[in-house]
Amino acid sequence: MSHHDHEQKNGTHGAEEVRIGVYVCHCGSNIASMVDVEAVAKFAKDLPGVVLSRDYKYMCSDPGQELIAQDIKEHKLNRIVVAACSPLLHEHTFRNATKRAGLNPYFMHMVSIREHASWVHTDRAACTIKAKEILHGAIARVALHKALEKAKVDVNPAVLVVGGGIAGIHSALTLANAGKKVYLVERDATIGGHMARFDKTFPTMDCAACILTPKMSAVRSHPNITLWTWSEVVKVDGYVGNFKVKVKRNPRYINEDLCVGCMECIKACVFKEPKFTDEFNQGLSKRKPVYIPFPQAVPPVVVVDPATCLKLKTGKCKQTCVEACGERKAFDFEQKEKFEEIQVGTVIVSTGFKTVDPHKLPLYGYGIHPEVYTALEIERLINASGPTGGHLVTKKHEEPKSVAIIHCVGSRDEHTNKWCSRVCCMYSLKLAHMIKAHTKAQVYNFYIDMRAAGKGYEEFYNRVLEEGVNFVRGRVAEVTDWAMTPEEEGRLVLRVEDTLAGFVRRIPADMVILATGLEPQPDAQDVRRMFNMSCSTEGFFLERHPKLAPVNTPTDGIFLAGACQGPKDIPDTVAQAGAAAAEALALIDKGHVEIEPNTAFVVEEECSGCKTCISMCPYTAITRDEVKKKAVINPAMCKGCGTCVAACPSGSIRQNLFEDVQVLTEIEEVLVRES
Amino acid sequence: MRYSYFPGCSLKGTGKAYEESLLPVLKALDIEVHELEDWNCCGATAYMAVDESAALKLSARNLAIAEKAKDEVLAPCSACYLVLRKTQKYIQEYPKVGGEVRQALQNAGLEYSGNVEVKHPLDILVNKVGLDAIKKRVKKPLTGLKVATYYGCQIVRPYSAFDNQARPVAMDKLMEALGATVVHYPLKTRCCGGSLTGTISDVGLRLVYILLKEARKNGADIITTLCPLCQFNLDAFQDQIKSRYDDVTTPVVYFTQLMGLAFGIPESELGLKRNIVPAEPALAGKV
Amino acid sequence: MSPFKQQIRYESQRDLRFADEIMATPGCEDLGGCIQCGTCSGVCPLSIYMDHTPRNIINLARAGFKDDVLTSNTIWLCASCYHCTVECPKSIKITDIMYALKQRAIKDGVYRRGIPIPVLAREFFNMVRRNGRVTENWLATILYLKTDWLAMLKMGGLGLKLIRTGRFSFTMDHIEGREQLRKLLEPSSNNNTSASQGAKQ
Amino acid sequence: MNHNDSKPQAPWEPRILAIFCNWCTYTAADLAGVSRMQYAHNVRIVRVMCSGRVDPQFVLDAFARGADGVLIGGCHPGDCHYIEGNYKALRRSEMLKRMLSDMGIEDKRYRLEWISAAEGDKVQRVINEMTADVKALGPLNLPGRFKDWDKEIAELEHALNGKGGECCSHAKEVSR
Repeated sequence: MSHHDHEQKNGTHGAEEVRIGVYVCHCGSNIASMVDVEAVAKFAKDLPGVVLSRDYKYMCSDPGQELIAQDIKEHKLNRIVVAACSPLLHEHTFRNATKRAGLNPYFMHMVSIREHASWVHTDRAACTIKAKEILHGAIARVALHKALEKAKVDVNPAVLVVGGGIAGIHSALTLANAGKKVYLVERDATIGGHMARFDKTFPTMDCAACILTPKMSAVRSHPNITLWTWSEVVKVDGYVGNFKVKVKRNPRYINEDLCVGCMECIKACVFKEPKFTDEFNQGLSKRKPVYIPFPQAVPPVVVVDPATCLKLKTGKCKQTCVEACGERKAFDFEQKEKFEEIQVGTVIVSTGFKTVDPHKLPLYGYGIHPEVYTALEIERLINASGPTGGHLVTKKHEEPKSVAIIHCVGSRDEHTNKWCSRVCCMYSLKLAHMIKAHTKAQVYNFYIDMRAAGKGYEEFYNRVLEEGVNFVRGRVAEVTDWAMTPEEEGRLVLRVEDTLAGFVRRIPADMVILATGLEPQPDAQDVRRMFNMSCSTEGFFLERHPKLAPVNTPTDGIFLAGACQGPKDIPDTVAQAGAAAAEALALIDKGHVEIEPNTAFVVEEECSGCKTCISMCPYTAITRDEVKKKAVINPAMCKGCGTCVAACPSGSIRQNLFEDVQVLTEIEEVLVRES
Repeated sequence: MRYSYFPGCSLKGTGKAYEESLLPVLKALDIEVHELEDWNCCGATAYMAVDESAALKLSARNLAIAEKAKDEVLAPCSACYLVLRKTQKYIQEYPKVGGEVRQALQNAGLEYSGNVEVKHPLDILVNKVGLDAIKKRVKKPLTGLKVATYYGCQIVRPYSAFDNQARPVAMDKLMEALGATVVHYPLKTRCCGGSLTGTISDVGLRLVYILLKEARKNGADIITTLCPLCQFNLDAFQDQIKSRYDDVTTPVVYFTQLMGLAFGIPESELGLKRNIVPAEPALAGKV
Repeated sequence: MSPFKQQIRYESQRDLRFADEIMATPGCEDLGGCIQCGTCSGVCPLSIYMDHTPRNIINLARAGFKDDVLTSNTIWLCASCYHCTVECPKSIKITDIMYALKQRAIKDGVYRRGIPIPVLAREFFNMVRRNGRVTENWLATILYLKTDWLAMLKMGGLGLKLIRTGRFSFTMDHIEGREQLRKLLEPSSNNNTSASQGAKQ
Repeated sequence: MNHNDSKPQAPWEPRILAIFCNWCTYTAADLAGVSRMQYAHNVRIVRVMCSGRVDPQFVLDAFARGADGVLIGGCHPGDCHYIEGNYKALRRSEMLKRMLSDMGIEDKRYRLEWISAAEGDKVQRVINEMTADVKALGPLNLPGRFKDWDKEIAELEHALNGKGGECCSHAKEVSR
């Protein structure tokens, strides 16, 4: 490899003779059908520096790669050009092949004549010319390439998990049990997410709390987990293996370490009766200014709501809560928001979902007819620890004679969300089953298509069918208080086509339940930007590949778990959370990651120390050596965008693989017209 | 404010009272209107049923004339309002349709470049003139008058943008501004059946019966509407309905007639005598 | 006639071009995307009188059962209130599809006898084509003359009421630019003639 | 100067240089390929990691080397893989546009587009539009009049971040 060292020293291709091998791929007929590959290969032969030029059926196949390796050895090639599919697909393949043959992998350059030529054109002659010109640019460029080495950086073994729903809880525990340090950040006052609000879980009907709360307290007590509730991630810097994260911890006006969760303060609060909307119970009950979301909340620590607390609002209050707290002295009304800076190597994003706002579907009369509920509200109503102690009653405290469950509310609907939310059919069946068990009511399910795909789901559907729940295949058109018959008087009336019967039905109900769909969190876009991820069109976070990399994101070291990636039920969420944890562990246990060498560097003798570049760098990778009065770039922090290179007035900053001379040469040669 | 007034066939025929009450009310609010020169039938629903492209060309003639007049078009009839707006939309959204229509207009020595706004009086009154201005103009508030506001179908759907499609409120607010009491009426936007009253009366009359019955059940003294066909259907067949089903007699008037009354314009000038079910009894004492 | 009517349909009864022909009409392109949820039938105030609900008409039209569709009373009961169109979760313009089917039924002259609506539509069409405007009571009169004398008598009382309240026009209204109108409607007159073909049947 | 008076005979095809960022637009171009979206064959795509890397020198050099149009593609504002490289590109682009029009190069010959990784169809649309526009304008043929230009470019270089001397020498160096 002596000639490499030699090269690196004198910068460009100067001394030793450039010997280029060119390989034009047929990709079966994908390229060959629209590009005359033989002609292209022949054309390349006569270009300066080219020693040999071949066309081959499948360059990416083992024999194809072997061919390159052989030629490097036999013909002393020191540059390789592959014209095939997109470099985003196979660049690493051919770099590795080059490397295996003992040549520095960055002497290989790859160009796409498939995605950018044969697949997008129909004029074979023009397409062949285009391929030649693209190749010409690559050949001219590769001559100027240098030997480069990938930098290795250690992976910080600590992991950040964002969002404390069942997905975040499961990944955090998996990682912590593997002995890794985990920071779990939750925006709410407690972890548990949506699952903590459910009463039972389909299809097994075991109680949500019984499965979830042990995991929640395990998080609380695990020595490897630092739990920050009432907190948000506000800034993320760095790169795979070395993320720098800033977490904002909102004041809860309680010292978490001193509060024992006795709730004496809540009893003692100057507000004798709870009078403020209880978010956890979906506004179906009231809470006091000092409260705990629900009895098994983790951490079991009260929180003070500054918007309603007299002390915090007016400063004037007897502060009976503080008296009640007494010796424990957990109250701290001076508390301000504070920021924590942490270093982690990987991140798992599990920020969850929100349910559709049913106000968007006016014909269902949510917010107009008091007896129209969302499924989540019913989860609370039917929950033993809920506002009615588990008794399903109307606002008039009567047991309903007839309950209607409407599927696909805000799903499969172009006016709201186009997608199927995947969980509504099953949780509607669950609710139907539970309402049957709790009341003597007639229960109706109005569905478009029944989707019970999952282990034990179809069986559960059959069970509910046999329990005598009414199933009407049809999307309810309207929920009105317009009565036509005596039995309809004073009740809600659903108008729907029974599409299997082929006629329209009017069905009176005392309670109507809207099976609202799942959609992305309102701030998903901000989170996406903060972690440098992408979203699919509907706004859920986009996995790198649906089949090959389902929990990865375009940014290395950042993984996805749960419904923030798309609607998911609990079993799928937990499975995905485990997968995300495993991906993180794989990185951590390998111990290091390799960083592409396409970073920027300063040619000291040419730098005038003007500082233009420093403000350009989004990663603060550039500093100024005040002694030498020159710019200095930290290669570990540089991500290789090249913005500083373009900005440098003296042209003294260069970017590996994208030096001005390399890019300009490529530009000029692709512009030379071939015939 | 100045508008090209597009009456449509009904306001010159069975819906005369609408025109008779609309014009003085607009005048009272200093809204200037000029009847669109030699306007033609919008085509309504029947034309679409025979030949879509002809229907669009037909109503495009009105748009072309209006464009020359340079004023926004005021279309009080729901059908006209819908058809004109639909025509605009289709000319714009379907290049093929647009081409055909423009060609046809050219053959007829006309042109339309798409710069016409079609508005409904209710939109103008509630959103442009504003309820406060209207309140100021009220001389004889309709205190104690229980009104069911019936919008019908084509004014709220699908090309109208000035009110909530599922639960329109513009006319309710207007009636309250006049001092009247708006009763709960869940059938506000339920179709009256259009021409079915004449063609398939078993069906048509049933639809009308349901509308009247619900209004009465909710304690309405009077039903107010903004569509000549709705008014005709609800007003003209009440004796047949009485003989078929039961007595749901309720007078049906245009919202502009109630505005006129509240503004203190003499009854005689508001076409109230044209009602087949006389409105006077319901209004007696309240106005 | 036997009380047992065969309900089976054979593939040979499908017109495989039918759906495409309907979808070629502006506004009808989304026919194929229907998920058969029945919202249209649910909101329709007239679906309860239809022999096929609007949803089923979409289903049959898409499958190419042309005769079932064109001879149904559904398309003629549609009063164009557009409720289905605004509520359809797939944004299918069902009202426009109904129009397209009406046009086709008139064109092929296969619509149900005993339903005067096609006749009304045609008479309306012709009156407007001639005069540029309709005079409602004249239209009604012509309609009853062509369809149902009895109805005429039933409605007689109404006529008198209209006369009494001055809502009856004795003269037929028309526009000045009738020549212009003719020119406007001439060029693509193929459909118009087809309308009058429909009339002949 | 009006190039259209020297309208080319029949088969003149414009030559457009595209510089696409690796993460959004280049990926979108791949997507267009995978989705078999047909578009004009006149564009030659060069890849950089970020539109922020695009030195106005690249554009000027492309024109000087016979490009009839230059297209730059980057991520949508706010979506830059490198946080804000595309904003830098936008700033330079604005300056560059003014310069090009001073040089008498019609503004339709230079275009900056935000195209996300999901917008293969936009790649197709933009390339077709631009090809049509440039076709309509006719050949730019700078190399033909390169000498007259050299001076002017040098001056313009100067205006550009005061890059001046180095760039010209550098321009010569690369145009060996």
